[in-house]
Amino acid sequence: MLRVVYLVPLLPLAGFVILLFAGRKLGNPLAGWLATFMVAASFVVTVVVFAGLFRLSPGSRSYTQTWFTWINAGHLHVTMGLLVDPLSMTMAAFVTGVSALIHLYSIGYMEHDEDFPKFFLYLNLFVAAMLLLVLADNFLLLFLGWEGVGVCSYFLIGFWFERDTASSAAKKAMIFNRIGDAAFLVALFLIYERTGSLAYHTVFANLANVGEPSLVAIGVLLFAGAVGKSAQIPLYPWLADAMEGPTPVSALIHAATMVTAGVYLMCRINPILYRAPDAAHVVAIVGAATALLGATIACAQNDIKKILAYSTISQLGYMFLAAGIGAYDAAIFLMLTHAFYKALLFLGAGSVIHAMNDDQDVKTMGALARLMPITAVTFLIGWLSIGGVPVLSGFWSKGDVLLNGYGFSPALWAVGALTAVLTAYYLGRAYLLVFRGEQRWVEGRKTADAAALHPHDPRWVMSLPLVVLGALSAVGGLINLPIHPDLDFLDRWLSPVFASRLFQHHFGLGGVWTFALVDAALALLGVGLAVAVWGAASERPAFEPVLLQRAWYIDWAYDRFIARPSTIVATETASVLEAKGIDGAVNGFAWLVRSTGRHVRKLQTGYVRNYALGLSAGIVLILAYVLTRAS
Amino acid sequence: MSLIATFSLLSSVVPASFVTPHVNYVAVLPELILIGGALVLLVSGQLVFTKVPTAFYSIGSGVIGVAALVASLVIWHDVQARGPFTTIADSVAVDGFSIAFLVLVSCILIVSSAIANDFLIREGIEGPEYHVLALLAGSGAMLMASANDLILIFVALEIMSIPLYILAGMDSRRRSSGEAAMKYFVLGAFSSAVFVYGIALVYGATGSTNLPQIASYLSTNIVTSNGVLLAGLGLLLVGFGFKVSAVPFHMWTPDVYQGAPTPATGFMTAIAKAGGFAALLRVFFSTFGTLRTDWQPVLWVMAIVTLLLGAILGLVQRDVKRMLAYSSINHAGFILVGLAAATAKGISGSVYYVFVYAFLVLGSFAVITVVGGKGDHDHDLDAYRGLGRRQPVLALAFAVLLLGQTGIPFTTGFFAKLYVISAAVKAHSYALAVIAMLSAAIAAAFYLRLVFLMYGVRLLGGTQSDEGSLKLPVTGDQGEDLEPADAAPRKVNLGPVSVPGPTAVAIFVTVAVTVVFGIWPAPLVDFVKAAGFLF
Amino acid sequence: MTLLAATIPDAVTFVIAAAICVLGALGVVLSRNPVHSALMLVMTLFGVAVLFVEEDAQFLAAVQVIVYAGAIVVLFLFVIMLLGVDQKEAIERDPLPAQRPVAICVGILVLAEVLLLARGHWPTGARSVSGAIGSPADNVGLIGRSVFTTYLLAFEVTSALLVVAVIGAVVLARRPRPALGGSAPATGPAVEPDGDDEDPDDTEPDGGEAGTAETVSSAAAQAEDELASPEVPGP
Amino acid sequence: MTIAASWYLTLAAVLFTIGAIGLLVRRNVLVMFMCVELMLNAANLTFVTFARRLNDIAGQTAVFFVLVVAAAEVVVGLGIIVSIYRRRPGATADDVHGMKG
Amino acid sequence: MTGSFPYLTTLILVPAGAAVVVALIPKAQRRAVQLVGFVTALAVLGIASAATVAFTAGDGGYQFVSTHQWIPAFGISWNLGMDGISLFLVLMTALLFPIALAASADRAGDKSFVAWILVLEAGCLGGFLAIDLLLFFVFFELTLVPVYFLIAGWGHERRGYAAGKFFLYTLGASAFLFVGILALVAIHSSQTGVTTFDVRALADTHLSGTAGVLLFLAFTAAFAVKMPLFPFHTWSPDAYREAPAAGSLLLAGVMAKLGAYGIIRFDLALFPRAVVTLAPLLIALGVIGIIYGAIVAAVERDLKRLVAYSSLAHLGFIVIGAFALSREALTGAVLQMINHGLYTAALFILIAILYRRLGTFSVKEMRGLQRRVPVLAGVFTLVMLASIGVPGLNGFVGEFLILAGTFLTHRWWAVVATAGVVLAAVYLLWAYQQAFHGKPSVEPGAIRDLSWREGLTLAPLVILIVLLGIFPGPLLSRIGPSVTRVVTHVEAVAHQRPPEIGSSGVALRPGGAKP
Repeated sequence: MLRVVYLVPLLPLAGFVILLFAGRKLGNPLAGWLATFMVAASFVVTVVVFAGLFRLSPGSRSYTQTWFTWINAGHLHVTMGLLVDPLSMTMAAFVTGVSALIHLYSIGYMEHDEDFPKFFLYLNLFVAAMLLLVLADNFLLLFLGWEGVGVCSYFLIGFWFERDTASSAAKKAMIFNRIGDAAFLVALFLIYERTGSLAYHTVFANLANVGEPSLVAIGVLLFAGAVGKSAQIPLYPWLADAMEGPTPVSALIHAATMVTAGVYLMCRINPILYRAPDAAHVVAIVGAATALLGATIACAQNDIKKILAYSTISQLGYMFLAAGIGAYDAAIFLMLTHAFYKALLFLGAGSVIHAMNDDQDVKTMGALARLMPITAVTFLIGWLSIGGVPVLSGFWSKGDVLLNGYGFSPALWAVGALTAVLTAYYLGRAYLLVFRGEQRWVEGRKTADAAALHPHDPRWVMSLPLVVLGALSAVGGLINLPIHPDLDFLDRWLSPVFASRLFQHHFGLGGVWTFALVDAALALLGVGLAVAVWGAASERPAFEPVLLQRAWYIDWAYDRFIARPSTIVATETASVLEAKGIDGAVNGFAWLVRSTGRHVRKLQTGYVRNYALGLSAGIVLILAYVLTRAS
Repeated sequence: MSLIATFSLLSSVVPASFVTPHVNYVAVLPELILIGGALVLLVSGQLVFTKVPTAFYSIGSGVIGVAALVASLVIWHDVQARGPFTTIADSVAVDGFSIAFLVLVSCILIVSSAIANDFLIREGIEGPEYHVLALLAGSGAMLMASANDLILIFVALEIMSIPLYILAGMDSRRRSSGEAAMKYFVLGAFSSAVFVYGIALVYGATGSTNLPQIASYLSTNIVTSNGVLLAGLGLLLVGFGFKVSAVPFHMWTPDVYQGAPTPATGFMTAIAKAGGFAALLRVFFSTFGTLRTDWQPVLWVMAIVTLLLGAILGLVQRDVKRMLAYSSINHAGFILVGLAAATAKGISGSVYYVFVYAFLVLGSFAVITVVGGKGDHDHDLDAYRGLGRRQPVLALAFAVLLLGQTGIPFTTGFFAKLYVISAAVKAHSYALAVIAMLSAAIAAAFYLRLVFLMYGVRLLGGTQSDEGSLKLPVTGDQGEDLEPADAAPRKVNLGPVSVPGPTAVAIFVTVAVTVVFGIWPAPLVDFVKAAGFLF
Repeated sequence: MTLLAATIPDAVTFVIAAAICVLGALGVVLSRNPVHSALMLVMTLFGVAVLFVEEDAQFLAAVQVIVYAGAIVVLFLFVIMLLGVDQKEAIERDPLPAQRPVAICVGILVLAEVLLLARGHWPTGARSVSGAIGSPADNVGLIGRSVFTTYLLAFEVTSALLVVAVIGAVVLARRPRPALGGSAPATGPAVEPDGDDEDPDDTEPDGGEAGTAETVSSAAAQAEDELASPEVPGP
Repeated sequence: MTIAASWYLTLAAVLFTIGAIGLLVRRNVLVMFMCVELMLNAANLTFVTFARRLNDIAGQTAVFFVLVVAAAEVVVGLGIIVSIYRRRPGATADDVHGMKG
Repeated sequence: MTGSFPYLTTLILVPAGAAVVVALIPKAQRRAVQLVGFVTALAVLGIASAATVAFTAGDGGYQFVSTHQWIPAFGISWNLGMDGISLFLVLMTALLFPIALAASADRAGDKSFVAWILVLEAGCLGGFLAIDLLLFFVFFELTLVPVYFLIAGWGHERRGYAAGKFFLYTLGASAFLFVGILALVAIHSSQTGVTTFDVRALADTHLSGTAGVLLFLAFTAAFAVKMPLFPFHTWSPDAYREAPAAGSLLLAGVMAKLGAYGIIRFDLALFPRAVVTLAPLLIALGVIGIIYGAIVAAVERDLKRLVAYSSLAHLGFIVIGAFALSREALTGAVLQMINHGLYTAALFILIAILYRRLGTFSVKEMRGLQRRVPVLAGVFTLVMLASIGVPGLNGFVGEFLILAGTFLTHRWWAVVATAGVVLAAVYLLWAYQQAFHGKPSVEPGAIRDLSWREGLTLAPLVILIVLLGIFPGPLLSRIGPSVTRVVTHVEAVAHQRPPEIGSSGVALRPGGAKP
């Protein structure tokens, strides 16, 4: 049963290959259906494997499938192989699941796009890469998937490449990712140097004889890689720009799956982080900071997708916080639920944008609730869920994180709590501005076609995913209820992977309940705040400080202090050092020879007497030398 | 030898204890063939009353050259069998070294007679004189190679040089020809006066003009005050240096090469290098080998200066003959490198170099003769534009010869350089070796300039950009700071070029030698290796 | 002092002859008129001849006078007359200003170096390798002997040298043949207008400085030359 | 007892030098040739002196050859001059400097 | 272990002979010329493949060795041999030449063009196969001529300048190599009395420290220019830019490898001690080249020059791989030579196609091409990603091995070099964005997408780019043993070296945890 796992990444890959050669022939919508089918099939297989793994005893829930040797040089021996264990399967399951839904949604969303087949081509490739990432049994293969998803995100962000913003955003995303990847690579080298291998089990087995400094270095470097991929401080700006991509892309890649790869990585290397607490602390702190930063910026954005983007950044910060303090299960739990409601929110936003003819400004919407009920309801669920309103999935997952956070250090908890309030607030703002209040999308928009707008719920291919995800967001918490030891399925399921390295908070059941109440209070506070501020009005400058609108001027700073100077450096290097310096030296030498010739030739006067004189001079010289030798 | 008879009658006063030395005529057969042949050629024209076509004389001198070649090979086998020997009162040495040059000179004569033929017809220069002079010069060169006595070397030197002076001045319609002759002669006379004085001093210092006797004297006695000896040696070097155009005794070279009739230039280069270096190598290496430490540094410096100056000045020439003149100076430097090593390997290296260079330069000047066109005028770089299209075969041949001079693998030039440089390296003069190779790289620049003009410039349907590539303000380009062609409306023939048969054959031979021995140098190397062991 | 060590007649002869030689030589160099130079040359040659006698080279002394003074110098004079180049040469100032001082320095240096190298002991060689000089009576015979023994080959090949000389004289003195095709016939001596000495027909302007000027002028010179070739009636 | 060789040889050297200088400073080609003759005579004097001091006939014979060569040279040289003067009467060595560089 | 069939000699003689044949075909017979040229190139490819099949994996020594006296007097012999290091270089060369011919369809009937190409092929193969130092030098030099003619005869506007610069620069540098070779042989013969140019014999010449270093520098000078290695690279942008498509392709794809190969084959084999001493210097140059090339490329507007600078960067990787003196790095270097050959060739072909369509190399004059020529854009993207070093494509494997191996011996240099990974992304993505993204500048249908012919030309390269990314095993398994031989040879000396350079000696074993 486990042996079929190779199908999991290969099915989407097959889809990719088919589309590559037959995509245009299949055309619209057949290509979409094929892609969706492939991913769905892959989901089914995943479930099968999952079940197979479930049947094994917890201790033996790890299975490695080796395909072939990839690289074999010197002492380096890297295989292409898959690792099936609770963690990877959990990831695979939700990746394939969510992907399937989003594929389905995209069939509707992209139906009018001329590059319809190409879109699904990329999507399938992405899924394949993502699955390789989570299923890899060694760091290098993981890196392959890691880069693969990066490339796909580059393609998909730049999908509408005729827009300069889009293509620039794509490039930006790629470069920011590469920066992280460089760190990642160095980490790999260090791992290889210290442990002589890159396969998980060998590496983790040899950790004992690796000095802590090295481990800290490895941890931090890998985290740096994760920072790039998961848009944490300081490498997050690309994610906001990435919203240039089609909305399903944002939902799938920049909310649900790819960006969470970093979190997955942190959980995967838990043995290393466990031995290198300093590294872990870095992770936690950066995560917390990012969570807060993202949340604050999200409060002042008007582009609905940007709001969601910053919210994603913030949520990812949460996950890193959890991972950093060692609450890996909490991190995964949050990752799952987040995948549900954030995908939900994005898809909802997608339908809205669709209905608004690709307008994304929340200020020019409003009062869509009655026109698009399904979207509105599901979006509402998403908001409340992410806001952490009790019994919805977000309540449980976020609660879990906060709980552990307090157990680790109240400071972290405080940051988390504040973020929680803000989260509930800014999504509330978004919801209210879009679906409530009076409609502003006629006078608000200059374009002539404004009047012609007839917002309505999308067709079923798009609604169905909304509904499903809505349901999941609502009840997703069930998979891990901390209220009773027998109900936290996820924790127990993952325990073989994290084992004793999990952070154990020491609150009794009572403590847990108190925290639950506090969380609920925080959530409701946020919701209340949102309603209070944005319930009626659509313009509250006081609550939208420029500082936040401009995202703390971070982008500006990047441009000002990194991009421009480096451009200048490059130009100068090329025009001065290269042209004048190095090439100048070469040409200069030639010039020297030449001008020497031009001057020396003047001695060749053409006067025979001069020639004779030269000859005599030669005589003098020779005799002079001879004089020195004479005895 | 009627002369002997008459003179012996005149000097009957001396006691009868008079025995003329035994003369091994075979040993000097090539020289005799050349001189005798020259005389026959000279009179043959006058005996018949009809006007004798130039071709007749050319064929004649060609035949004479072949005869000399055969004779040389006969001697070669003689030496193979009996080993080197001397004859005519030790005044002639017959060894691998001299024979190498006998063969070379014969070849030069054969090839150049073919080239000269067409030139003489084209320019309407009648009469046997050209060929006769060439043959006599050849005999002089041969004598220089085999002479074993400074006086004989001096006489031979003159026998070789004076015809060259005349040949340089032979094209009386071009004023530069007369100028060339005058410069060559004045400087030549000057240098040979110096040379004689050198001989005199050496004679005084050693008591003999006979090389073996000098050598034995030097090896047996320590000359306590060797000033005069060294002075004489230095002056000898001046004389030789002039002939082989080594810096600073080179200054005649460019002017003479440019002024002389082109085929004469080629012949002059080949023959003078052959004769000059033959004597230079023999005298310095075998006779004054014991003074090696004294003269090596001089040659070392001389080689470097010659190498660099030849390469650098060649770079700024517009006139192809002048350019090749400087290139020949550069090559002379290479040959000196071999001598500076002062080892048997170095000597045979130099011989090898002279050998292959003679063919390279003969071929090159043959091509220039053809391109020069009627009146021997078109020697500007521009005359070579697009030659690759106008006359592909000729251009290819020229390209091969130029690449040979550059020293590209699979041409004889490469192994020539390999030979001398490895000798230099074996003698631990690495700096010299590196400088030499760098100078070759510099020289390559102007060989390439020609090649580019022939192939790079798309003459037919050439676009502006093509011409543009000729005047870029940057280096490495083809003749940029030599003012671009279109700035100077020169009347060069850019039409098709016709190659007369004999010249074509000659060029083919030189190219064949260059390529064949470039790919399979072993036989030539073995032949020349013997030259390393002088008598 | 070595001079004084010699017998008086020898010393006197030497001094006089040496003086004659040096004066003659200086005369050759300094006299403006080539004819005078030639005569001065004769003077030197005689001086040398005397010294030859002093040095037991009677035969050579005779040859020196007969051949050199009698033939060569006369030849010089013939040519001078033939070409009518006996006009005075202005030797006060040299058109190449640097030439003269440098030349003199170089000359002095060479002389100094040679003398320094010798430092008094000149002849260091082996004695009478190819036969002694013997008594004045035998001088001719001995020279003849060595010519026909030691220097036999050299002597024989001088014949080639003389042939060359003859041919050379013929070839060079012969008037230019009528040029075929391109340039017009020049049966008489084609006297060229002065002033274009800078550019003989087929020389290139020095390639160095890319000046259109030179090149054009060269082209002009070339054209001019084509015109110049047609013969002008001889002087 | 006769004059020491040094005197003769020094004299020869002086003649040689004068000849060389003359060739360098005079512009009349004929005179330049005469200077060459001077140099040759210097060489001859050297030869003869050495011959005497080494009591060796070879030196004198050498002079004999030098004479021949000198004669031949002069003939050719004068021929060249004639051919030049025909084109441009009264030309001095300096006037003939068309080729340079 | 000589193969019954003289693979290596035929490999060289077939193209050489064919060149002569082509030269003899009358000018008018363009078809025949084209045919002969292409068929020959394919035949060579066939022979090379056969040799690859016959090659015994796991044997690090020279195989198919064939020795014939050439110039006995000098101890120079026609001495060919093939080991894991040269094997795939030969194969790649044999592959790139037919592609080059196919890529320059418009010239393929030009008889001199084809003849020169074939001569060049013979030269390059000879260079990779010669194990006689002088024979190597002969081929090394010989390659200059055809390239010169290719650039000068069929190049772009400034071909004269470019060709001359290339030829003279390389010739000048190889002067040192020439003298170096002769000096080495002289020393060797003075020690053993045998005058031979056989690398295997020369490898155990005893060189004093300075002698070794000087010779090493002499050799490396030539190789560094040929590659090119910073700062001896400035001929390459011009040469690559002005050369015709085939020329640039072969220059970057094959000839650059002659230099790198020379370093690995000769420097490492002949002067181990000097290598160990000077490795830091060379690695430094390599790393500088990586960064510098990337920086300059980032502001380069001309696609061909951009590729030239990117090559500078990539060859920097190869150099550090060669001098890191760890098996991983060296293997990576050899592999990277192949990889670089493949994707650079592909890049140049694509650029040439664009030039044929648009008549320009400047990205400023291209816009939104992805809309107009999607297939071409797709291929371009793939190749670009390969050269950026995205895992799953061939560029990555070599790069990773090099960096990982270098990290073992020269940690910080490796870290700096890794930055090159980022920079590569910067300039290539920038160029791609300029040319292919944005609103199309040309009308629909104004320019054609890849034609079948072009597609077929590119296909082998594209396939290999993907295949070698996923499945480099066969190559690694054959390269490995030879690399091990080289490294152990160097290490054997490295153990006697002064301690201060040490520490890497230990680190050569990864996993040996260090405090």
